[in-house]
Amino acid sequence: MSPLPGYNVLREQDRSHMLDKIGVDSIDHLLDFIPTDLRLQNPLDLPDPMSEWQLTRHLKELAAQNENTDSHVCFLGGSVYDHHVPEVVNYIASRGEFLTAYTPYQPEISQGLLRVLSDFQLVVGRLFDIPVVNCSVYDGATALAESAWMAISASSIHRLIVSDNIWPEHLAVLQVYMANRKVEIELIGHDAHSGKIDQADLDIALQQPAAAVIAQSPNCFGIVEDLKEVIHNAHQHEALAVIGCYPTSLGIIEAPGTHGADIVYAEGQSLGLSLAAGGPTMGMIGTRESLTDYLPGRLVGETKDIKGESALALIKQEREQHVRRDKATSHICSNQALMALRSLVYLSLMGENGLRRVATLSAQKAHHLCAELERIPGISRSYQGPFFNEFCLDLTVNTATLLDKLRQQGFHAGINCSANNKDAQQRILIAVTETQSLATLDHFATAFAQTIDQIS
Amino acid sequence: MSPLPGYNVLREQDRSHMLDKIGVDSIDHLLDFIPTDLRLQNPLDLPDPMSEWQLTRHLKELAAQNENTDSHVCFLGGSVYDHHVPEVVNYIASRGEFLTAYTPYQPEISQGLLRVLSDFQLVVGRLFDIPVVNCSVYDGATALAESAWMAISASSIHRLIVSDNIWPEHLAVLQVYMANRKVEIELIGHDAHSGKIDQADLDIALQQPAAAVIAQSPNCFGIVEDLKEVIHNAHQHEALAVIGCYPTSLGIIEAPGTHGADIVYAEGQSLGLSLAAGGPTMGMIGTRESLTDYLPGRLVGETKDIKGESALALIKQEREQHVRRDKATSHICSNQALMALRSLVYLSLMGENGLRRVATLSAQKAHHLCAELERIPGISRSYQGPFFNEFCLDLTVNTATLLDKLRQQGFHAGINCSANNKDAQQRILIAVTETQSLATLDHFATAFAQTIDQIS
Amino acid sequence: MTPGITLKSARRVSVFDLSQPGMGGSGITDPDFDGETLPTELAPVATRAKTGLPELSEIDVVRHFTRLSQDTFGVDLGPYPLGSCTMKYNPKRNDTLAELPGFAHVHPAQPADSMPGLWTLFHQLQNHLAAITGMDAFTLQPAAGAHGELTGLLIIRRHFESLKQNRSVILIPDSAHGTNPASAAMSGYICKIIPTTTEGTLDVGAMREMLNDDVAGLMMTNPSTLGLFDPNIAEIAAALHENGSLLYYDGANLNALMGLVRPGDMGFDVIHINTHKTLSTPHGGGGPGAGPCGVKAFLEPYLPIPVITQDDDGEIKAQFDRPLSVGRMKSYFGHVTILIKAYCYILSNGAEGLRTVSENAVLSANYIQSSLADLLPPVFQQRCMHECLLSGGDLDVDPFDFVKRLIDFGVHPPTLVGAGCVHFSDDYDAAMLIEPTETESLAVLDDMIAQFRKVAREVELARYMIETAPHTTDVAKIITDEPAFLSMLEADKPSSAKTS
Amino acid sequence: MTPGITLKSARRVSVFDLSQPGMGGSGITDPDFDGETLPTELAPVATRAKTGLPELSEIDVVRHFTRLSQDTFGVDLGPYPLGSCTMKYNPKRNDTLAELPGFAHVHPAQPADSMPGLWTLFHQLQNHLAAITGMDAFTLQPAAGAHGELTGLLIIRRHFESLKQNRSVILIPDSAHGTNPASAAMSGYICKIIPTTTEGTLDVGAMREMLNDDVAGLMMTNPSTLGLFDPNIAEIAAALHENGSLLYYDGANLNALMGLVRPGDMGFDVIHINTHKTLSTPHGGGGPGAGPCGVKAFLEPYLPIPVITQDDDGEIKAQFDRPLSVGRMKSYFGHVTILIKAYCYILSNGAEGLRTVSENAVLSANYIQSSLADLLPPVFQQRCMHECLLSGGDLDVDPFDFVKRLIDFGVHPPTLVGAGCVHFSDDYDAAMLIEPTETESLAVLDDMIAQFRKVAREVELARYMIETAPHTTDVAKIITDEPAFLSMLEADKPSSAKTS
Ligand SMILES: Cc1ncc(COP(=O)(O)O)c(C=O)c1O
Ligand SMILES: Cc1ncc(COP(=O)(O)O)c(C=O)c1O
Repeated sequence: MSPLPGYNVLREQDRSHMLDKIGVDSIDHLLDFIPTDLRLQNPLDLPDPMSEWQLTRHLKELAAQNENTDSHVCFLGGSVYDHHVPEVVNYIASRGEFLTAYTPYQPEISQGLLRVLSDFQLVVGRLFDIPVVNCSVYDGATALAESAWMAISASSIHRLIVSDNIWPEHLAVLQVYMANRKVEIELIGHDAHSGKIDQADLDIALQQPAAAVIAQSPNCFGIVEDLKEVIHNAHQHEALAVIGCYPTSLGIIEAPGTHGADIVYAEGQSLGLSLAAGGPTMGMIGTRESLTDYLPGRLVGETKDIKGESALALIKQEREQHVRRDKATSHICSNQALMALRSLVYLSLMGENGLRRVATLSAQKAHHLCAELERIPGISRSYQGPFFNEFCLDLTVNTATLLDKLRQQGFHAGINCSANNKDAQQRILIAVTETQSLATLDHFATAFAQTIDQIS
Repeated sequence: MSPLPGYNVLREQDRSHMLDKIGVDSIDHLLDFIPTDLRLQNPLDLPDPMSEWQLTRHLKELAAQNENTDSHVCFLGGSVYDHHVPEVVNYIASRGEFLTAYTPYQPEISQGLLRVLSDFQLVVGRLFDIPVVNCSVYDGATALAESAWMAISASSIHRLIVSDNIWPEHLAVLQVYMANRKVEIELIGHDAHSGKIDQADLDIALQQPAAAVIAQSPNCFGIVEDLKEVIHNAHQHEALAVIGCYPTSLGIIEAPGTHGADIVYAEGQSLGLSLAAGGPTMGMIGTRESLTDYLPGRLVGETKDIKGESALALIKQEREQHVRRDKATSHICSNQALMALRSLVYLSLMGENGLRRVATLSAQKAHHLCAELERIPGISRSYQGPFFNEFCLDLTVNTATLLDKLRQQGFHAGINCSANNKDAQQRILIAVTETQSLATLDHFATAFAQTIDQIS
Repeated sequence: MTPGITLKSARRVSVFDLSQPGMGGSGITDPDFDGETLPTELAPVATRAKTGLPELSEIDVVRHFTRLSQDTFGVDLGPYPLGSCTMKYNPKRNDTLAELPGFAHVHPAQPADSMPGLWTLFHQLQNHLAAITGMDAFTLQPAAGAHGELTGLLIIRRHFESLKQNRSVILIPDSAHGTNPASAAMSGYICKIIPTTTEGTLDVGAMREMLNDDVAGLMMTNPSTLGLFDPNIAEIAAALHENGSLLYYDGANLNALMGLVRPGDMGFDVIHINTHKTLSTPHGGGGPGAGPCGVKAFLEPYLPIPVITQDDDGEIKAQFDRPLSVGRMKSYFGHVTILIKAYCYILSNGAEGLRTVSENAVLSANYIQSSLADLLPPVFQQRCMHECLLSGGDLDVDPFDFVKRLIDFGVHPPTLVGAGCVHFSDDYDAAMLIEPTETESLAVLDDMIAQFRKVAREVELARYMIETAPHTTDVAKIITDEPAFLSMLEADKPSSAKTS
Repeated sequence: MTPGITLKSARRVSVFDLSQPGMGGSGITDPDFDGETLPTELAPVATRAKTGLPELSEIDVVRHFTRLSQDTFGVDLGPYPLGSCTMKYNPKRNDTLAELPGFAHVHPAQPADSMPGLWTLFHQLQNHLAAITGMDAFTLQPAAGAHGELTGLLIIRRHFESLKQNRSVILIPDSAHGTNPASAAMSGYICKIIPTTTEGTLDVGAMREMLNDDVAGLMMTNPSTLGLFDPNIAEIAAALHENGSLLYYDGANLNALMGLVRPGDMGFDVIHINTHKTLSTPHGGGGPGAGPCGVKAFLEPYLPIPVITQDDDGEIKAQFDRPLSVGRMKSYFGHVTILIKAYCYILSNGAEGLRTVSENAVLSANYIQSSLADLLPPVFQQRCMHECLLSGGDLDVDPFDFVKRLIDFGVHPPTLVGAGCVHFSDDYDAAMLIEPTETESLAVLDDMIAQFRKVAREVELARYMIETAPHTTDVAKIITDEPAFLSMLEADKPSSAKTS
């Protein structure tokens, strides 16, 4: 037998001893109950095993082929942002005890992890201004889909009113999740000037009963919505308000819960998660107490041990698939616990003032850049509503060409949203975080202007 | 006051409260006892403070300027080698409990660390085949200097016989450490054919009383010495044998202790330490029981707690500077504990078979490369003695030019030892570790041949 | 509560208890922006005065979470034989390699051609998964096992839609993991439950009776969550296919099969793999995992977008234009870093290594089963695969209490009914599912067995102490209706002699 | 011993106890080399049959060392007020930045021009250290504080050698750290000890009497290891310099002075800095640290080789050709990764930050001193710098026992005589040196103070219980030779009335 790569620990003598104990003479015989014609005859078609140093070299080679935020200045956003991740977050999340634990089914030896998940719930509750938060779902898109299903289950109405300016990928996932469960999705439009939800459209849609109105702020153009109005409107028509948000922005922008949202969902990547080509990120869901029983996923709460001492444990498992099976609120089992840990550590490090500063700096820098770019002839803001750290520009040049030329100069300049956009032909979405320096922003604005000049 | 970078934790109100308690009205007054004319009038001349993301970018920029083993294939050795460092070593050494502890002066809360240091002593003892090992000194060079002083203290003879083929930097440090303590260093030569110690020279030197004979194997040409003979010779003349070694080579080469060495010292970098531009590395010293009281640095041993339970603690502190002051065996206080941890984890992962394999693969690859290179016209082995994983070649072309051209092709091809070398004009020292693939070696040999061709 | 002190109480302390107003958030500065003045345009809508977030210093954060980690049991601390969860060693190297800047700092919206290294890795991984499972095409998008199930079921839906067949039922064995019926429900199917035979396998007769035009498919785990390989799988597959239905494979138990049997060869049409089980990506306290979904060629058109494929000219691309696709299951491409770890795991092991992994997993489970048979007889009198279902019915204590006692001896409890991720029907309510995994050495297995025995002995000892009480009297218990012994009669003699 | 199990016993287990023959060393393979056959030429000398190294699986290694780490107390777990050691928070970011591949994977024998980033960093760090200390030139080579001392003393030696003066004595205050006399001895000097005055400062009169042609220099720590700033430093420096001697500064206590006072301005000629104290590089369980050594311009020629300097044309280089240099103190350039962390620390703080660090360090120590004054009066009736020396002489228990009890309340004991790194003369044998550092918040300081008081109260309570015994009788202790109280006489009345 060839040397094993470090984690197969049964030696030949161990295997013999174990076979003896079992009472068979070979592994082959041990597996007698598997019909021969099902047994694989040839070795798997896989490359030769690699030593740790070969593997390391191979992965480094693959990694080195990818442009990244070290090689290119990143102005890409669209639900996932290049915010700074404090090293403490990486450090804590790499501690083996956290990394190699499973879901805390055995609370007696998982109090540390349970405390983390419980505090995550509490801290996110404050951020969203909503009392009940679960331990995470897969990502922002599935958080939306799960939130929508909560509203449908609670209302028994199979109709959703959805703003057309939520993230396109979120909408796509929502559609997939709902289609097979016979849920009607009615899209409402946005105001071509402000970029915000078209309230008239919403009014019309609300004439029919709906489980929920779904909106997102800042929306997919980066514009802060008038949530209060939207939520009020929904409630007037007995629809729940399901609101998507960008957690970082909540450092300065009123929480959806404060405006009365019934369900708040978010993509949590901006809270101390690396970009990681988009995954794993984290879906977050919070809600009112009365909707708790509709929540998907894990919930942690306080209980007592047999001595009467307070202890933490998973609670309300009767909602979950391992108990309720096909009647469960969701199928989710593995979730994003480690990401919840990361964001808890992140939010603990930032705190009241830190998150406010991150949000403010991001906004300041975005607005500075936007102002600089708006000065370039042929460039205009797509929408006039107030934006947080992300904004759409309409261009007179070919977006793809522009992005490509800027990429050659070391910039991932923005997301090309020319294709699936009905308001304008050439459009770019630019996001700025706290990590870009004034010099970089100004350098980029200059490069942008020059490149436009070259290609127009 | 400007926001602080995360580790100054006294808020303005805290400072006021504390000043109140102390009974002064300002920090300035608190420091009244410092004469005014000594007080600094201006702020320190330092750059503006950086946020974590600015700092990260700055350091990444600096790091990116350095060629390294990811950018260049590394055939450099000379006491520090590009052996593979298993990720488990990095992981364990980054655990905060180990990283942020001090010397285990409080054994009750340091049993984990004490176990590590104790096991390091035991494991290295096996590797060196010598009973007593200390908890490390700064590096291989200072290990040599400290070992030499042990021999001098034990013998009260202020004369050392030192082979001229130990690492030049080690010799340089030895000279500095000994010069001021009135120790005579007699260098003995090496055999121009084999590269080994000139035994005749040694015989002559041994006619005068000496505290020790100091030799290193593999020596600075990579050649394995006839240690048995050297040590026997030293003992015949009542000199101690102080032997330097390359720990990795001990996976296949007899330990100095087995040959009767009295003191074994080594540069421990090859045991799971990164290159790190040469520091921190680790000095290792082991010795016979009778010389224990002359050892520098920390020693860990078993003791009993007040309940009679076995426990670990620092022992024999009466040798050390904090007790014995100017009569101490050494001034060392901070040592290389974290590196000792790394090497213990490394040796535990490798074990009997692993270290043998690392040593064998390194040797196989070095011998393969050497054979390939020897085929190139104008290239010859400098010495005929058996080498481990490092060998000297004499060239007919200018070494600096050759190295430079190979560097442009992505190779750090070897150490240029043309300057301080009396046996040949153009010489290169090449080291090969287990991490180089056959393809790389052959590719290098071809590049080498072509480059020689070009420049000769 | 004060920060910093009292070592053991971290679990009692929330981050709010550690909060001190004005602390934290430091270092968030930029020389060129004040970080305070809101942009004029934004100011009217950025009116939040307080978030109520806790305020901690960096050192308090580090200390608190370091301590909480010490109060959490993971595979890195000891054996974790939690049945069905495959808690094996997660190689540290893989964690680090997944965090290389060229992976961790890639924005998913970057131009496709700016990340060829990732495309190559995805494509290779898809191929390797196909090789391991005998499937034809893979999507790496699903976020976890359950998400893979949903993806697979939606693919099945699309398949029948494109055949214009209206099938509304998914058959599920009663032993199935809870995610199976839940995912079926989420994809709009009605679940019908197939009973398990007394041999522990799927009741093929019952299944045949349930087959009709309305059955879209059957979801199965093989080996099942009872730890048994279902030898009738070929027959089952044939029956399903004959009925025009499809066979779904829940790959959570694939750890038993690598290099030995392939789901594709058993007749499965759609499958998912739990990389965090079989391919050793760490579970992270409950996630994230990844649940790649594989299909036979005829289902390939339905894979979710984007599909990573290789062009005829060799270029690897993310295809979005797939008219038959089920659509998008989540944002972007999947759990990239988790997938990288799975890729590393496969490359480290190679074909022979993976086969050894599965062999050893099966060997270890059978070893445990054989070694504990007297104490905890197997629920089904058969050899098991990578996990064994043992009956605690003969124990004198509640199995729930029994396994909790194992904690005191450093062993994570196995899976019980209602205490973990697996569903057992009421018939096995005293059963425990033990999955030792292949990364525990024989010494650890033997020690684990010894701990089970130690707990059992405690029960015996307690019973013995009761049954042999009193212990503090001069003579021991006397049972008067016992027949008299000769020795007792003889013993009478001297004393009677004395009194005479 | 079995691997893997029994959580709490890791400390009892050596790696040899966990060894299982044939385990470990796995994954060390290469497809193109067998890893077994020795090269022909080498075979005759590579005859070692066995090393006796332990054989562990990877998982056992991870578990064992994870557990051992949990059995080790570090700053990451709680306050560590170990006087003179400056156990402050070590920012995690710095650890990671020092491990960037462009630092960690650089071979020191690479061509000089292949590592310009490192040269820049070294050069900047030298400048920053010079700015902080008021010295003119630095070497980063020394491996730790003691090594910096040796370097500095050898520079002093070279200085006098080049002046052709033969001076053989180094003066050292009795309170000096043990490394000072030890380093002096290692550099061939004779140590003469200067007493400390009752005010805790250097006895200047005694020193003056010791000054003569033979005195090469004086080594001093200011603030001293008694935590006090010596206000006579200017006078001391003048006296030394007048005598043609040099003044050496042991910078282990520089944490008190940044931005406030500079050793260079106090008149010191040679200094070292313990980066692992002042500049917050983690102590690693006892090292590695770094001990950069700084000198005034006239001593610059003697710095060890290589010297990192900037050419006239702006290029930064490692100079080796320095004929007056003391030579080489260790291999290569110093403890590079440790130095990088120090550099990061300086850049994170800036001038104002570093000043705040020192202010807060002093403030915290004085706060502790004031708050504990009734219990543990300061040995010297003065304000202290960054650490306070308190007397445990009034305690009813041995201070050694007293501080051990702090462990039970989560506080690392302060430094005591003979239990730590600092030397105290016999006069202070009941003293404890407390260095809270500036990274403990007021809440932690208050809690720490509370723990000291709690222990003291335990002693008081025990004494009270003894002094007021018996406690189980119907009446309490009666002291017969006490004067009779009025109330007692009155109490007599009714009873006497009754009997009458
Ligand atoms: C048999 C089986 N199927 C499905 C799942 C669900 O997988 P995941 O947790 O990744 O969603 C599990 C998880 O425990 C399982 O054991
Ligand atoms: C005052 C003083 N000087 C010198 C040293 C020695 O420093 P190092 O341990 O870095 O050699 C110390 C260390 O504790 C110290 O406190």
